[in-house]
Amino acid sequence: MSQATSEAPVSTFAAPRFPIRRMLRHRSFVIGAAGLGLIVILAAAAPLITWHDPYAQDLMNRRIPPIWYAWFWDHPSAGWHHPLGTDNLGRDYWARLVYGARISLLIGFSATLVSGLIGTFLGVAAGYFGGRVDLVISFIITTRLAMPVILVALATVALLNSTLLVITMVLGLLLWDRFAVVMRSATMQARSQEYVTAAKAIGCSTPRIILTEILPNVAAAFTVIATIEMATAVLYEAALSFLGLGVQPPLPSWGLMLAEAKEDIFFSPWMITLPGIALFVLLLSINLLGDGIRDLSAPGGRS
Amino acid sequence: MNFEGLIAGTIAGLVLAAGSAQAQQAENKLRWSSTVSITAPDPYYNFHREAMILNGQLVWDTLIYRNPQTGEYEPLLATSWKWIDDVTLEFVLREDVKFHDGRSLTSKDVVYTYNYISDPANKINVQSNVNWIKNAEEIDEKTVRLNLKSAFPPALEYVASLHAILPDGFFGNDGKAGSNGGLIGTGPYKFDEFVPGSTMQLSRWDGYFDGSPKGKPNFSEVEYRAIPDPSTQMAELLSGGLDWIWYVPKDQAGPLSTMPGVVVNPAETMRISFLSYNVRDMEGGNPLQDIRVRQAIAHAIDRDTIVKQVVGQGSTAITAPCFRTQFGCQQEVTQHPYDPEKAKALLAEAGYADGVTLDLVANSSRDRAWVESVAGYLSAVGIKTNVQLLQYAAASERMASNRTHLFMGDWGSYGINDVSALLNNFFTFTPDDMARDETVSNALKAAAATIDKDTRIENYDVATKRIAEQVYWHPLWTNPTTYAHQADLEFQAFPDENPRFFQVKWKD
Amino acid sequence: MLVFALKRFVVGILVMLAVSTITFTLTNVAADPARTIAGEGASAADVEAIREAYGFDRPIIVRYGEWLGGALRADLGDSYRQRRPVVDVVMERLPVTMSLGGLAFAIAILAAIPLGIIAGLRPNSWIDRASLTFALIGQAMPTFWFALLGIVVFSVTLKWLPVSGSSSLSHFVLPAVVLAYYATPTLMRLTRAGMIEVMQSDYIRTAKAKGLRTGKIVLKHALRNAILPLVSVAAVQFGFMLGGSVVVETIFAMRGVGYLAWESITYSDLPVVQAIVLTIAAIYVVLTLAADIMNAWLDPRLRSN
Amino acid sequence: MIDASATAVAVKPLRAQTVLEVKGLDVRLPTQSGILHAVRGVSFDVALGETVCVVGESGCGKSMTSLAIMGLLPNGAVRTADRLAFSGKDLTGLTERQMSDLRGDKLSMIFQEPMTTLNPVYTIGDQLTEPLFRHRRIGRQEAYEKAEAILERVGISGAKRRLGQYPHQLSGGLRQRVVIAMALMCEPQLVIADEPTTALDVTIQAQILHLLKQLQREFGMGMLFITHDLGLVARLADRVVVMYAGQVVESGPAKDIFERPVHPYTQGLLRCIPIPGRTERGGRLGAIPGMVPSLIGGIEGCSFRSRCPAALPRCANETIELQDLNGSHSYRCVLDAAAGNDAWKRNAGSMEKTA
Repeated sequence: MSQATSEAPVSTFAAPRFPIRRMLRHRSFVIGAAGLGLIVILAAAAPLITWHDPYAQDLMNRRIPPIWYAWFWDHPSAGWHHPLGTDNLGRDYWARLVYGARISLLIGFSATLVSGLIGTFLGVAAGYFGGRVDLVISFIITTRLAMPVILVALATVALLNSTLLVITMVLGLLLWDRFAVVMRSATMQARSQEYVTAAKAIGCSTPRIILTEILPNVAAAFTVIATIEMATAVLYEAALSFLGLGVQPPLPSWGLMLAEAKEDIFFSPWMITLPGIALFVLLLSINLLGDGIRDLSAPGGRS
Repeated sequence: MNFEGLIAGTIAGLVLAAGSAQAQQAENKLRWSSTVSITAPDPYYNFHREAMILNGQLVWDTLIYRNPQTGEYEPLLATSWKWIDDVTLEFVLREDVKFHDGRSLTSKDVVYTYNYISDPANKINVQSNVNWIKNAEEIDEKTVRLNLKSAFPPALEYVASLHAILPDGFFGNDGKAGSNGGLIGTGPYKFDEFVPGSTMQLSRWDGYFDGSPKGKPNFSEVEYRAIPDPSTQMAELLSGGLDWIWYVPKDQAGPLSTMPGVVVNPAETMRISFLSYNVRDMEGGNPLQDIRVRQAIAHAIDRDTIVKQVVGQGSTAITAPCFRTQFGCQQEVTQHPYDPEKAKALLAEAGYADGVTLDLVANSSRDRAWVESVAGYLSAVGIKTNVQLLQYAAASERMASNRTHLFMGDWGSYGINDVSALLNNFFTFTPDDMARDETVSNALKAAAATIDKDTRIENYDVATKRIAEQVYWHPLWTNPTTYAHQADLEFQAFPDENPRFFQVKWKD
Repeated sequence: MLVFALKRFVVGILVMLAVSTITFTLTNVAADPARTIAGEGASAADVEAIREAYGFDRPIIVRYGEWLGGALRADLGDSYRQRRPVVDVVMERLPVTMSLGGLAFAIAILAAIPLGIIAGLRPNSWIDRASLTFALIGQAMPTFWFALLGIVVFSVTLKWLPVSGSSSLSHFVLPAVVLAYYATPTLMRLTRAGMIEVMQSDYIRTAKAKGLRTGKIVLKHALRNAILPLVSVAAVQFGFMLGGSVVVETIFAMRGVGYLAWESITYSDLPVVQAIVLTIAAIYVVLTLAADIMNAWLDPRLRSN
Repeated sequence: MIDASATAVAVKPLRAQTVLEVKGLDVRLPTQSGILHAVRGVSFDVALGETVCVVGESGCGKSMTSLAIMGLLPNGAVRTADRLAFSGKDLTGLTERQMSDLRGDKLSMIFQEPMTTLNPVYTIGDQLTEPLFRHRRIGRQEAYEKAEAILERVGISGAKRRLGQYPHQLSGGLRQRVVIAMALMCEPQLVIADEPTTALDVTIQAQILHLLKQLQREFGMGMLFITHDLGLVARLADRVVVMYAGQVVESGPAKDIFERPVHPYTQGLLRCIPIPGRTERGGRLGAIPGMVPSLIGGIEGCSFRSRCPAALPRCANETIELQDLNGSHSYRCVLDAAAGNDAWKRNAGSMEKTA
């Protein structure tokens, strides 16, 4: 670690360090990427690794506990047929978890896409043009920050419909503030760089400068915020579901599964623990990945 | 409570907090809870049974009392009553009844109550409970007449269960409960404190009149606390912070009953669940206008299995659109037994062999597994549903504005043992009426406009049969209510979903 | 300084105005208030009558103007459900939420700053890794799961704390800890990052070159600079916590604004929802103003311009 | 400028009391890609009243050397030395606590960036008096009086008012004066000045240099002046230490170094600055093409060879030791110093083509 040296020894003779190698050496990046990768693969390969329809009810086989109840407590109905048991409608828990990953990832990803677009647009505009544009956009950001996300989201979802689309859009329309704030300052920094001044001097058009000079330079910051916001969106969806206004059944989102099993915390804790762990691993992975990307994209690359 | 009060309360609470848990029985206090937060202390500006009935009957009394065991009416505030004609009821009041502030009950109080609640301008919450009343008039100090707009056969049902008698001027001039003389009634308990949205504290009223069928108060205090999360309620019950809860989720009832010191009691209620079909014209067409689709849906649902596996103990599958003990409930109607093959065939016949997608709105305060299991059976025959769980008001709005195909709801008839309290709400061109069938509506209105039993039966026969034959409603099951309470509490449940706390007591 | 405060005040007013416009539009366009007031079993005629009586048939601009006029006189209308002034309904719930938020905030600060300092002084040490792990778990754990777990362990099993309610300090402990854990990671990581950055700064080297002791360097020279960015973020976090109290208050049945909000949303009691959003926005505006003032007090550079 | 006597032995100063002795100083920094060998066997002395300049490019280890003396190396850095003594007292064995007793008292340092060296959130007075409270038993009023006196001494007018001001209210030049005053608060025996004028305007640079020189004379302290600017060295130094890639490549009395530089690197550096009377009017200033090698891992042979116009094959694998030229002047090169060659004149053409 090279710290605090006003003249950090520049080692230009050293072999150029491959980012891949640096990435692989970064522990939280590796763990985060592996966790998220695993969840994405499970979600993508859902039909191949499950042998039940996640929506197929089997009311005669409700609430079968996971396989380990057969191992440790000789539970009669637990078994490999339903390795993680069944829910209160007899749907296979493993299948619902795996298909649920799709829903949770979809919400996280789409909400982040929407918020990322809005936030980046506003942030880059504010940072690039400055002056009145900045003043107006800063005001919009402050207004947005003054509105309590979960409350406004709850109210909107309650007034409209709690469909997947509405929830995703509402979260996307509410969670752009961090993008805007960070993109704004990143753009301001990039704008004052010599190459931008040079581009202006040779008469490049504004859209062209933004596209070719500014955006590539704020991409790293974007990725970091995107991971944070993705985790936030997933967490908010879970909270909305918990309060009864999230994704509607029978969609198997992890938040909804947690919410459906909340009363089971006393007597069948596995029902809330399994989606809880899944959500925890997802959020942990995204956060670790975000930390990793931030470290790796920072100049000097702290380990 | 102001902020200083909160601070003082915190400090006091900190001192008391430790040893309070098990000390309740010694204090002879009943602590009960439910998910709803009660925002008005009186029984009229409320939607919730908890305030309208459970608490209402502790603080106030009705004119007459219906014995839940025998089903007979007994004297309460009125010693006698009679029908003068089809639209006039006369009551003679007891002599010895006092309000919590010591003054005696007179005709003025009864007249004030009925005239106040029946005036549409005063906008009490459930208009259907009072909108058949024209007015009340004082005959003498102890005699009162109730004038009806038209014949209303179940009138006494309402009088006995929902019309708590308030003291004269209770709402003052500003419409605020208790603004004139406090939150007083004649009931066995009096209000100590009411915190909107949170708690109600009652204590025994030693001056409660002798000979009331409700009996003298058994507890020195009764406390209600709103706890929105059922898991929290169970935790409170298990840790000794509550004595009585209800609507315990079905799947928790079994394991909860194995816990020491806790009794779980699933009981059937008069509340029935049903699936109601929208047969009006809708934008982009409405598949439900084809009766075969409605029949297919009816045949697709295995009520017996759902009842047995999901709804649980205390519930029965029903085939008629009403509760069996209700007056006018005709059981001999067209049946639609579970038959998925027939359902598929009917769908194919109707031109939906490849399936159809429908909007389904359901009441979010019920167990979501119920609607999910129904949706599951529908999807098994090729009917996809977009399920929306909404509070009743919001769901009702969807029905009124023609924005849903299906509504899965339930209705408890306010414990009124008469079909009019159920079907007249849904089939007489009310906002919730999605069938809009003249025949049904006319029959129901005719039945409700007379006290002649035969005419009534005849008309209800027409209505229920047509509803079943045209498949406007698909009756599902009776809702159970699962109560859970401390084992040393003596509690009996009745199908009218009315826990009578005045009868509850600690075991000796 | 005065000009600065005045400017911020004006911006705050404008923000409130914008928030009120958004919420009013949202709650009046997306729902039919007349139907909500009419309630269960009301006839179409009833609904129409209410629509006229309450004036819901007039254009939204007119209604907004009227509502805004009322708001200026601290009159936000009546609750549909409770039929009494919204201001009363919200105000009587505010103390619980503010106490909960305040306690949670205090816990979060008391956990985040010392941990952040220690972690920031020894990056990559075991204690740093432990605090980062603690923060990561906090970020990844859904609040309600943690809350239910807390009830099972501390209230039902150990019986140390009451399950629910808001009548005594002991009722506040568990919810406050749950809420605090939600805000701690951000504050801790920020303190840590600030500490790492500041400890590498030239003036810390200067302080060391003066021979100052480590304690003095950290507490006098480093901390004040390290927490500068924390102040404004802490204000935002406090706002988040007020929002997060919806979940916590619902689980612990606390008589606060969050629980009221959830309830009002489920019963479509829109004037109350509006008022709560506006109240939280106002608290946010006040807090950010306070944060700016505190920052100016901590950092003389901000005072001079 | 004071001449160093030609009769002095080795790098020992002629003048009286040696305040700082450095011998075989090594600094190693662990990095992601390996151990960075920032300072390699550096030796020199400083006497009271004497100014020693350490010159070199960025990254040559001169700042690391000064931080190593102060005991302010970054976390993880390892310092070893054959001898590192202050006023005869061995510094290598001191605990952090003992070291901090010395810092700011007898041994103080002036840093490069006046803009960031002062803590932005405390007043000048507060920061100036800190060393006094730390190292002297002194009352508040007395401390502030002394601070005011020293501020006046470093040429700040209205000193009393300045004490209540914050750093951002001062110009760069004023701030650097404050930093200097801060280093002088406890009347140190040795001041290490790490590029104290680099960040300043040229006119202010001159004032500050003048001030430093004056103060040094007045306080009679030793000064170790770190710089990359040979122009300053010429005006300030009694003796010069030239560093390259962590090593001392040439050291000796200032006059000797400027008049008879031996090491090609020193020669190259001198070509980069105009020296009155020596640089031809209208002639081109030189530059040293190429880049400093990585200091990570071991370095074989001469570290300058890749940029050296006179490099020989043997430079690649021989370990080159410091050679004594005349008792006070030494250099690290295989070339014969006596020949008086100018490596750059001979080979400049070929190097510039490749550059």
